[in-house]
Amino acid sequence: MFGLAKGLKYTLKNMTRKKLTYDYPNEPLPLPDRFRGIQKFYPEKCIVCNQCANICPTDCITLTGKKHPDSSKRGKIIDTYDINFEICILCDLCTEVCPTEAIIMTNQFELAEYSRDELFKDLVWLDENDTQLRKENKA
Amino acid sequence: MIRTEEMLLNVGPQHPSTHGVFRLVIKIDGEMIIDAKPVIGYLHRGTEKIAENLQYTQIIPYTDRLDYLAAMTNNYVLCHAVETMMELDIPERAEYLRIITMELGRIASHLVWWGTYLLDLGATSPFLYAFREREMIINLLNEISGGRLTFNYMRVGGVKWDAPDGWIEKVKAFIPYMREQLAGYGDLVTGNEIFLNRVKGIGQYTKEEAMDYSLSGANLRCTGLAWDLRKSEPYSIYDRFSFEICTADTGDAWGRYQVRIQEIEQSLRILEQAVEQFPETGEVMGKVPKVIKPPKGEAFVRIESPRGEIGCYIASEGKKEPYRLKFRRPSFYNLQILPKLLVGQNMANLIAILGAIDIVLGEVDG
Amino acid sequence: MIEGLLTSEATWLHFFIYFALTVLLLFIVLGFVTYAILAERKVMGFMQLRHGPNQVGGRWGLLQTVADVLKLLIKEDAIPRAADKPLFILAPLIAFTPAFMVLAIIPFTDRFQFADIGVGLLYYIAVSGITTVGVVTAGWASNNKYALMGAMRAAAQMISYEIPLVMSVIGVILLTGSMNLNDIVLAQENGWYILWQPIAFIVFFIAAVAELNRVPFDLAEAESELVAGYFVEYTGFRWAFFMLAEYVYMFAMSALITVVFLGGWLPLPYLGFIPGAVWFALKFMVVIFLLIWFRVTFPRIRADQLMEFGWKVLLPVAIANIFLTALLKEWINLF
Amino acid sequence: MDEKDKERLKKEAAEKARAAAQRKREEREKKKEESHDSVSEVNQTKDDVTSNQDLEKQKAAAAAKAKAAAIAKKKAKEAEGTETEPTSNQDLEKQKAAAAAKAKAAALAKKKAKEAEGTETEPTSNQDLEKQKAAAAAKAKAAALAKKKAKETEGTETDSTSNQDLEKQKAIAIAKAKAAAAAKRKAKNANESGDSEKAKAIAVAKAKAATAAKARGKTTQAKETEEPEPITPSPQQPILDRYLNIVKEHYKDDILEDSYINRMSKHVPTIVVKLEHYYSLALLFKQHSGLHFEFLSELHGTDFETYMEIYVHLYSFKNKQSVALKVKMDRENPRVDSIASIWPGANWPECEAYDLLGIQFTNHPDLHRIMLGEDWVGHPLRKDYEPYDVEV
Repeated sequence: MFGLAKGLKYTLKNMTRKKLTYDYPNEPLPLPDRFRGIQKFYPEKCIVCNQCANICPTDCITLTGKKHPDSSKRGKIIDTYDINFEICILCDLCTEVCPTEAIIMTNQFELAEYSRDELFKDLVWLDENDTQLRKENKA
Repeated sequence: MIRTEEMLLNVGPQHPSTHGVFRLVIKIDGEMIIDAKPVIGYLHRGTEKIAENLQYTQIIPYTDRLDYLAAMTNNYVLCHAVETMMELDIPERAEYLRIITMELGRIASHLVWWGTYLLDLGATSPFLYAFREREMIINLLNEISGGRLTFNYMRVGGVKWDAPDGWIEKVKAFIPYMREQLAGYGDLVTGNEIFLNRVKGIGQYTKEEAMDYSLSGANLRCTGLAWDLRKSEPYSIYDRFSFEICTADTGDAWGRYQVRIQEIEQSLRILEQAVEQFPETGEVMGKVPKVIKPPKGEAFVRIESPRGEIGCYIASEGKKEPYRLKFRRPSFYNLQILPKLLVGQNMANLIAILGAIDIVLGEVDG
Repeated sequence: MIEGLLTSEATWLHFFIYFALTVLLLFIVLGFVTYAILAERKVMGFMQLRHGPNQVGGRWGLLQTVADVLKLLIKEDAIPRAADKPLFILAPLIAFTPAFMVLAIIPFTDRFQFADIGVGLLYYIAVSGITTVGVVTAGWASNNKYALMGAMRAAAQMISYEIPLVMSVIGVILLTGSMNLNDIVLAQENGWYILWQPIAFIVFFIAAVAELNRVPFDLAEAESELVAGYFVEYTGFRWAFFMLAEYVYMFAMSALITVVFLGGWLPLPYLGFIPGAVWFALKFMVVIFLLIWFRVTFPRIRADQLMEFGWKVLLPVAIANIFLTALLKEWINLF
Repeated sequence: MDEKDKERLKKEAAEKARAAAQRKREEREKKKEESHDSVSEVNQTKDDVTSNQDLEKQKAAAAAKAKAAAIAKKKAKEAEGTETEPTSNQDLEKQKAAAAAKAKAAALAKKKAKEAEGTETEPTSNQDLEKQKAAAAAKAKAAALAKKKAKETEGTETDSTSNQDLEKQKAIAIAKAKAAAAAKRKAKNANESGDSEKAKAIAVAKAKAATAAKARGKTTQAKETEEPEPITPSPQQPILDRYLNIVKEHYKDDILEDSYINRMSKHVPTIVVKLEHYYSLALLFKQHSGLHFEFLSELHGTDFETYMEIYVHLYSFKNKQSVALKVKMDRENPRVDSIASIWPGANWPECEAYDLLGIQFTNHPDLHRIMLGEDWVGHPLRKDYEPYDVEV
């Protein structure tokens, strides 16, 4: 009986404690800078080196490059860049290998869509996803 | 004599207390279990097959998803296996960060177990209290690794990130707080007579049986065998910390409960020492070749995860990808004893026994 | 006043007045159920460091249960193909009706009571037992093994705990000399029975919690073992009926405890200026809070332990209490 | 070009469900090769990528591609071969498997014969083209395997390589080169007869792979012959010796295939036992007081392409020692005694090995497909596993 009473006391004590829940949809969750959210892509920084697509464990990144329009310059520029968020596991490896930090993580994590097709994000979408960017990409 | 009829009952795969998609086909006479047959594989994702086509760095995110309650130890066991093969040196600071994150993960994992076990036994509140503390740990780990559950934090040769400013202080502040809460847990549950009646003498086995069935972790230690790889075969820098192997001698669910609660305390002790000794400066990534290619050969390493002995076997051909990768998944081995324990028990004990084994289905199914 | 209607001339007018009053009570009870559920969720939330419902109906979630009930009413009514259909439909009614019937005899205040019958206490216990039939019917008709097991558990539990429940109030009946609830309340003017009959109160309270199928005795619907027990196959408004029955019983049982042990509408000394209804409500709420508090704190007891506890502990204690009370009464009478 | 490429890819995808990653890589690689500005340019803009690395990657990709193509082709052909037989849809898979096995066996036999001869029979008739191709592929593979084996023995034998070994390797290298040449020639033939691009790619890749392999073989050979590694005896050596003594006491004849210290795996004493003595040795390991391995830490199987292997990691709480027990078995019909009666903890791991690798455990209490279910076709962890249904 004594143990039961102690338990009752513990729960009663907790009744007046500060509540710990987040008011989530109304207020954004406090997330650290390193949080791995949906990627932001900078097309102008990309040098089409393919490293992100190669390192991706789930092969969710597809990209194509094209010749630099300014024929005096060498190298390629990005033509299409798609991430399939049906299979992306947000593991952060693509941003880790990117030599120019053309792709970085954001704190944006809300990915729910009504159709799976909408989870296929293209270059434009990824470029416009520019809120809550990660400030420091490499430790 | 009343004529009774046996019936076959499917517990799971969608059942509130099977902790995932675990199915148990039991034959019951009234509420008494005559026979039990576990059916697993609903969460089999073929990690080992996938890994054969991936580079070592790419496998790390997959390990996060095995034992998703203690992803840090999974991260570590893979890195440890590769590092053992390549004989890499890990920088001091990285080792400490690994220990700290792993022990935090261990506490978080035990907290989830504690909460859900009590939930299985019908008490709703402990779950939420446990998650209050776990949330703090998750936030700490989120801050350092950028993930709340799937950390993808460790790398072959070190860790991905250094600790952010003030992080160590936060860990330091967390330790006394957690101690205080543990005392509260004791008040709420450990002395509760109803709870004690539910767990004492339930799912009992002897030391010999535990060894025979390849049980590990708290499931083995609850029989009185002091076996903890952190102490018995020290890896990383565990030999620098003083802590005890928690044991109980009852071999029942109550013993397992005690062992896990004590382990939280011991983990706090390790954390305390680790943050005290934490080197001021230093690298977090060792000298590692750009492309990780362990030499040809094979290696099997095992470390102590919250659920028991997690092992990693790598057969390498000297390529970027492992030829064969195999995880010794403690939950998978621990679950084997379940049918034996269930025979002759009733439905209510089924939950108490299954819960006490502490399985994570992501790990069981691999 | 209401009592008078029962014995008055059987006219349509009287019938309608009585009917209207009954409907009033029904709405009071429904209102109670609505807010009891809310209160339970809120209190549980607070004790578990949460807020509880706070979205529908302002900060306090005042319309949350209403919304829930509306949702339940418009949900699809699914009956399993293999179910025993007539019984499946009938079961919620069997479970639900007695819950309302027992409310008739509870004296909320000295005037607000529907039927002042001589064997009020007995009536309560007898009628409430019928609910078990509904529960067993539901479990059987669902054609689901979990439901069947839940129903059997409920039946066993109900039988086991009915006995200590009755035995424990015998002490009170001995002291009062009546089974009429009004008499029992009036007999507590010089001290509530919780003081005179503490053992009986404890036994009665434990047995009452078990009768209500609430934590730590919620085996019949043990969520973590039997998924949802006997109503696992029920959806929509049929399920709502079971829920309603459960909470109406909670209402009735708390009221009964208030009446039998806490002095009903009687005020504390020197506080007689506060109306009886308020007193009743206050005591009633304390009991409800206690039930919720238990639910937050305790784990579930195991089926065999429940039986053991009922037969080996509660029953002997209750019987011993009867003897003790009898001795006490004789001893008092001597002087 | 792109379009053509893609079309080809599509065709390939239809006939085989091969890892998409490889295909993608291949495609990229192709493109890179074709476009004038290639790797070097990328290198200019970023110093992270070394050309060496890229080259390697390319090579690997090419090799993988070639292998995939070869397999697919072989399969298609086999399917063709079996088409003449009366097939019902439901039996198809079984037949395919059987045909594959048959073809493999044939290839093996042929390869063996060739190896023994040390010479090469020239492809004679054009109509036999397919068979030849398969043979060539098999030959190349066999050569690689042989090399691997040679290396293995080399690795395990702590004493330096003998002259004989050297010679063998050289012979292998020669054979390999020849095989590559043959493949190329054949590819040309194929070119003329129709499917041009693929065959060329295969040939090129194979040749490349062969040369690379040769080079690698040479270097390792050189290394091993030049500097015999300074061996400090492992701290675990006495323990292994003790194990071996105990084993010797109990068995008259040599029941061990091999025993060594696996330095890479924290110096664990490793014992490779002959298949027929596996169970009795396991029993001895558990019951002998000097060994007393009462804890089975791990059991799993591996497909090493030439053989199957079971790896058992045992631990003794009493003696605080561990041992790795290995047993090798025939790949085509892997069958081994179950040790679940010795360590009940081996029950599920054995089921897992059966499920994922198809290893039969005799006397197992309840051998079932624990992960994938009884209706799954194939054993995924086998290296030649092809998914039954094409990935969506």
